[in-house]
Amino acid sequence: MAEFEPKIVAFVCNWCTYAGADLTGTSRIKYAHNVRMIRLPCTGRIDFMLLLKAFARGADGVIVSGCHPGDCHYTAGNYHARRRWILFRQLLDFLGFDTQRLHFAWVSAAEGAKWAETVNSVVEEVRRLGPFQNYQQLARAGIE
Amino acid sequence: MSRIGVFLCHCGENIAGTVDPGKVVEAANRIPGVVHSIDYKYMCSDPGQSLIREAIKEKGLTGVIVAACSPRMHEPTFRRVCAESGLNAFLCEMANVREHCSWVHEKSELTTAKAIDLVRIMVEKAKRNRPLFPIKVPVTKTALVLGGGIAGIQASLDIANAGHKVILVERDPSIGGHMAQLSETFPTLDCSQCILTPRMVEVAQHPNITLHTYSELESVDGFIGNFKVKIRKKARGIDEKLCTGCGVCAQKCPLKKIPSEFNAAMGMRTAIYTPFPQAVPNKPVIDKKRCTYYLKGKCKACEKACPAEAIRFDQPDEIIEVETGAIVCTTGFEVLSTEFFPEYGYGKYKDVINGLQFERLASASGPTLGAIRRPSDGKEPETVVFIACAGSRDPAKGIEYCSKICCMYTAKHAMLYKHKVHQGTPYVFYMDIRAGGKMYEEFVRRAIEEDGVKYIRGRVSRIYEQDGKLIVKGADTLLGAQPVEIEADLVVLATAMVANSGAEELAKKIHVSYDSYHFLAEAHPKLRPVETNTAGIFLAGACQAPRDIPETVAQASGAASKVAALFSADELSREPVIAVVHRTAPPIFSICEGCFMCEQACPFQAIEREEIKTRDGKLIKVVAKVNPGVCQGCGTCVALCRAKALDLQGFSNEQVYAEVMAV
Amino acid sequence: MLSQARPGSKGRPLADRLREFTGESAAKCYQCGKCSAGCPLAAEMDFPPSQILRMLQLGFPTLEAKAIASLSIWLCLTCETCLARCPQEVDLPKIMEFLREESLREKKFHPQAKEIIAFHRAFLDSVQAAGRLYEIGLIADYKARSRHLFQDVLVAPKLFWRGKLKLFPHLIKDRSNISRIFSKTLGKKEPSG
Amino acid sequence: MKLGYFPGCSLQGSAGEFDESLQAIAPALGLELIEIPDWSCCGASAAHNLNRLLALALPARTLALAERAGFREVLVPCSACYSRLILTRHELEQDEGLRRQVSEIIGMEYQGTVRVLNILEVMGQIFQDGLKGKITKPFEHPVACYYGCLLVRPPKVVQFDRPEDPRTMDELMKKIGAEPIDWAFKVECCGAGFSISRTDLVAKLSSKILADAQRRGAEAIIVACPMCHANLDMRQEKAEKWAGKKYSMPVLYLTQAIGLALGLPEKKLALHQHLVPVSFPVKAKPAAKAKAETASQPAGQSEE
Ligand SMILES: Cc1cc2nc3c(=O)[nH]c(=O)nc-3n(C[C@H](O)[C@H](O)[C@H](O)COP(=O)(O)OP(=O)(O)OC[C@H]3O[C@@H](n4cnc5c(N)ncnc54)[C@H](O)[C@@H]3O)c2cc1C
Ligand SMILES: Cc1cc2nc3c(=O)[nH]c(=O)nc-3n(C[C@H](O)[C@H](O)[C@H](O)COP(=O)(O)OP(=O)(O)OC[C@H]3O[C@@H](n4cnc5c(N)ncnc54)[C@H](O)[C@@H]3O)c2cc1C
Ligand code: SF4
Ligand code: SF4
Ligand code: SF4
Ligand code: SF4
Ligand code: SF4
Ligand code: SF4
Ligand code: SF4
Ligand code: SF4
Repeated sequence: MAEFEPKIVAFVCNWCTYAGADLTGTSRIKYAHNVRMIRLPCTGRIDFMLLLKAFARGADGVIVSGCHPGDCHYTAGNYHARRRWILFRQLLDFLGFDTQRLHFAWVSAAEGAKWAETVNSVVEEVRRLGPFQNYQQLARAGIE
Repeated sequence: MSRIGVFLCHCGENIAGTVDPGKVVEAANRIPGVVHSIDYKYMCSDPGQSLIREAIKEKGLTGVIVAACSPRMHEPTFRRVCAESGLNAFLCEMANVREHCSWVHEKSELTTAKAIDLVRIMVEKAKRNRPLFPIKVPVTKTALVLGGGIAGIQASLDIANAGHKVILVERDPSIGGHMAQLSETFPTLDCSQCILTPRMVEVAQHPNITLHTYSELESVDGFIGNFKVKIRKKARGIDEKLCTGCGVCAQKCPLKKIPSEFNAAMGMRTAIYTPFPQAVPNKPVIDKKRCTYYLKGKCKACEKACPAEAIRFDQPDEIIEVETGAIVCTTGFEVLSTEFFPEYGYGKYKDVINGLQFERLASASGPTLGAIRRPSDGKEPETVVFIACAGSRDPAKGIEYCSKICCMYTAKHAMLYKHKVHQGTPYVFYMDIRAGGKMYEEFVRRAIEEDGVKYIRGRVSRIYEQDGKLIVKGADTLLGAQPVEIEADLVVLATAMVANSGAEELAKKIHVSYDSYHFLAEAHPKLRPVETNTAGIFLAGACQAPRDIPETVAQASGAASKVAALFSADELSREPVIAVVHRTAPPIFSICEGCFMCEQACPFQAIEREEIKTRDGKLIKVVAKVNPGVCQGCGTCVALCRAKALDLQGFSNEQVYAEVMAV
Repeated sequence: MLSQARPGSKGRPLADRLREFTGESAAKCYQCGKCSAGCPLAAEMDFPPSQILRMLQLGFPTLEAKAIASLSIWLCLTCETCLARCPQEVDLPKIMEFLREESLREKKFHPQAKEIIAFHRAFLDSVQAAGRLYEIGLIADYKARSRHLFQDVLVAPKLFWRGKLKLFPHLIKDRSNISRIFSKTLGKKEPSG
Repeated sequence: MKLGYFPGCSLQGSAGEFDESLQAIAPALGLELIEIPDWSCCGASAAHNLNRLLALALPARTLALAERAGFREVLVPCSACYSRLILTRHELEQDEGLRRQVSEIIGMEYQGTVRVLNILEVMGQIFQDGLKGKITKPFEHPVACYYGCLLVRPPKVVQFDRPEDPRTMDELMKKIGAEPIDWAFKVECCGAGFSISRTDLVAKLSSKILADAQRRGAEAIIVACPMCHANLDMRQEKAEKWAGKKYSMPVLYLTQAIGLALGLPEKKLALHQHLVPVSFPVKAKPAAKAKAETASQPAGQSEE
């Protein structure tokens, strides 16, 4: 059997992480190809359902990445995101969901290498965890 | 039905070297809704752009995907191309197959597969794109400047000279702020009033500037370009139109022992008073908390004496309403109360004074006409001890930060003292000398080398009085922290600069944030230093952090140029990436539940409340409404709204979910 | 010359242990000298209080040894003046206390501290035995330890005749509790200094 | 007022007059003091010089005994004991682990329910309720109120009065007819626990205090601590020798001054136990009055 190739969805903010990932490109730093990025204005734009949806659609892992605290382009957007994030993790934990599949990172527009490291480590981690198989359950729970 | 065109760029070998273009084009063609798919060597080149133009016209495209570099690079280019061909610019999207794919992966099947995924994701989004149009907001070309210190004066003059109207509101009876109180200013030692008063007069006479002194801000409503402002003009107790500023009233007022605020209590004033001779406007006010008539119902000596019959004891406060397009806040600072340092005996010993008091002592227009005399007995002090960081860099009792200017003004004070009292000895107790600025270090060295100021590195522990001398107990940390005792005639504390005591309320009134020290907060500490996170509201000067005059003036001019840029067009045009609240026909009107979670979450106060009423005025419900002039499009509200009544144009739920579905 | 080298067996920097045991951080100190400026005994100390702190800041073993062997730590009166005025609220009295314990543990105290230590030991011995201080016993014991036999010979009789010194110790009832406290803290009785 | 009482070792020995005078004035002031059963030495000033845990355990034992005996408030007249007790209370409140460790050492659960009061706090409260009619012989002397180190420091722990220029004792003295002078050494250290081991240092420090009090016209120094008393009274002779001048400055416990004002006999207040005789010059009052006047707030520096 071919090695399991996890599918990772990344929700990133336009100003920091998207730009940081651009820098990874311009610096020609290589990383695992398993990630698909979705550009949003700010991590503050992300709600729970969006993340659940990604899992329901077969993602094995999700990365949420935005600006460092205090650097948010919208001054407080990523702060809200972080607060929601904590609640969300607790909720997932409560549901018995493996929160290791969710990764939150701060990657600034200048941290091209960090983006590559982040992706690689998440891919490794999820590869170790194996495919996410409970998505049907999520789908049944009405996420789909 | 969508008709999407996909245009894959090779970027020379940059993309095509890793991703197989043929396979991508082929796969794209199979995506439902895609009616056209081609690749080309350089999409952003003229021939490349023509390919897009032609396809839009010939195939009747309803959406365009350019699979190429980062949108941060060429999105504007391709959106313009679409707009030129009659396709709304916001129907064009880019799939980033270069920075996020070809450049970061090796050539392989998987890389090509990823490129195809990226294209598909954007196709799914683009299918749901709607035409959007830049938002236009009208602009009232009048600026409100709050606070008439040097920052407010400079900003007002710059805006007024750019041809716009300015309303300058000052809380005190005169403009001038702290700079009017200073004697001479570092690092050039030019006389503060000599350089300031001409500008104060210019403000008073400028045809574009309306000055309201002795006035305060009541409220601010509205948004960028369209603020509605209420100002309370406090009753001066005189008719300004009749008053000639002759000053007879003050001469006649029997209450002559009121500590003068302007002279930092080093001199006295009367109950009806003009704060200083060069005041602008040069019209007195009556101090109602002290005037005998207001307190006890008799006196009126001033009324009897006034040749112009200008006194009006029964004058009421006046509320003025104005409309402005921008607000510049320049409300300055205060010096920290020295009560926090009982060990220095400020308030107990007359000859322990603060820096502002020393300025008044050294000022030619001050109570001693510039002679350095100590307050207790008027003697010329033979030994003066200056204590730096009095309150600054002291988390225990004062503030944590460095006040930034006191090192410089302490060097100045020691120098001025030495220039006036040649045989005197000035000592400075300091922790570090912070003199970063043009000619600043040189200035401090001059104090040390030429004027013989004795700098002792150490903090003073205690001051007490003994036989008419102030015993200053310090230590010299450069001599192994040996205790040092100096018998001084006068001690000057370089008190910390802190935010105005009312800064918090003011910030709330004008909807800007403040930091943990209550200084008003800029939008970005490095790149947007004069803007706030409320569009149309700007900051300058010491209301934001401790600042000296050069920095204050530079910032004030910066804020003024921001205002001038805002006023350069009749309308503001903004990207339409903003939130909107769901609206529908009656009887539902909107699925918004009126919980106003969004209002709390929005970092820009862009959410307003709208009352929906029946024709006869009965309230049906209150729903959220996004102010398009203020919203910055972060989407935080959208994520929070449980009713899903909010959506973000350009990144709508439908679009983003479609992207996720396509992954 | 100072060196940062820390010979293998020397363990961790003193400042780290200070932080662990007392929660106080030497790094907080500005070296502004306000403590030294107000300390009643700074002039008598071999190193004024701020200098003692400085010796902990760098983590150089030679400096740490100097702090431990200083007279300053024994001269500190715990008057709390420094703490009350320190801009960083560095708890110097507590740090001095820590260093004194270190000094005793390593048996590296300053020769001039002998009398002071002798007094403290005599004091505690008296408390250990009776549960309360027995002043005549204390003075006698202290004199024996410090060999300052004639100090105070003029004052003590005056005190005695004025009824200020009591001939017999007050004993508390639960003396076993006291000796338990001593054995759990000071460990077994310290060898006489 | 009914309070738990921790006299401490000094008050049972060399500072007996503090205890005696306090006990003597207590009935007149409606103060009932009940000794904490089987209290032990607080360890001041030796324990914290040698062992930190011991320095916490000794006061904690006494506090735990007070808890057991059901006291909510304990009066600790000696400032040194007061300081040890309140610091221990503070530290154990801050650090739960330490509290448990110390409870284990003393073999009793220390909970931290007892408030620790100093003598000025208690007298201040009593005087607030009024003493009208009880002052039969006003103590009409210019006095220097000496607080020493430990009543006001560290401010965040003791939270009592103004740390650099306290007033409680001055107010008390005014109420018994005395004129507290404004002087510079209210809270300077006198040498504390060095009264026996480093008399040389004590002489120096005390001398400065005595000199300032004398210079500003005080006829007595009022103290609230046995160590202060020892250093200023017992070591006054040595201080005089060091400074090369005579002070002859009586040093009274505030309870003694209050006792005199209440008209109690000197014998009951144990004034005879002092080394410096308690006697006052007959005149010299008007001058002192003028001095006290100048100490008031200077005009022109406050807003008013
Ligand atoms: C002792 C001392 C010496 C100094 N010496 C020098 C020097 O030599 N060289 C130098 O470069 N700098 C010096 N400075 C610094 C200088 O004073 C400041 O940089 C400068 O005054 C800042 O100007 P500003 O307009 O921002 O604030 P301010 O001068 O404080 O002016 C603020 C104005 O706003 C008004 N205001 C406040 N709140 C409101 C409100 N709510 N509504 C309406 N109006 C309001 C105030 O009344 C005031 O008029 C010195 C400062 C001090 C304290
Ligand atoms: C090591 C270091 C670290 C720093 N770290 C920080 C920091 O952490 N935070 C911070 O706020 N600041 C930092 N700075 C300061 C910061 O770099 C400067 O404040 C900032 O770069 C100044 O911008 P500038 O545009 O004025 O000048 P520059 O950045 O020097 O730009 C001037 C430009 O003009 C061009 N130029 C020069 N002469 C001509 C000519 N005759 N014709 C045409 N073009 C010309 C130059 O090529 C250059 O592109 C740091 C500086 C250094 C040296
Ligand atoms: S607000 Fe922040 S997290 Fe959001 S986009 Fe910006 S920069 Fe990124
Ligand atoms: S006397 Fe009358 S005219 Fe003259 S300054 Fe006073 S109010 Fe104005
Ligand atoms: S009425 Fe008031 S302001 Fe006028 S003279 Fe009398 S006290 Fe002064
Ligand atoms: S500017 Fe100088 S005096 Fe002022 S706080 Fe900073 S270091 Fe201290
Ligand atoms: S969060 Fe949603 S439902 Fe609540 S007020 Fe805002 S738009 Fe309406
Ligand atoms: S998108 Fe952001 S700025 Fe706009 S209303 Fe929502 S939260 Fe406020
Ligand atoms: S006063 Fe505090 S900060 Fe200053 S040197 Fe002493 S311990 Fe350090
Ligand atoms: S506590 Fe010790 S170091 Fe601090 S001032 Fe007092 S004697 Fe000096």
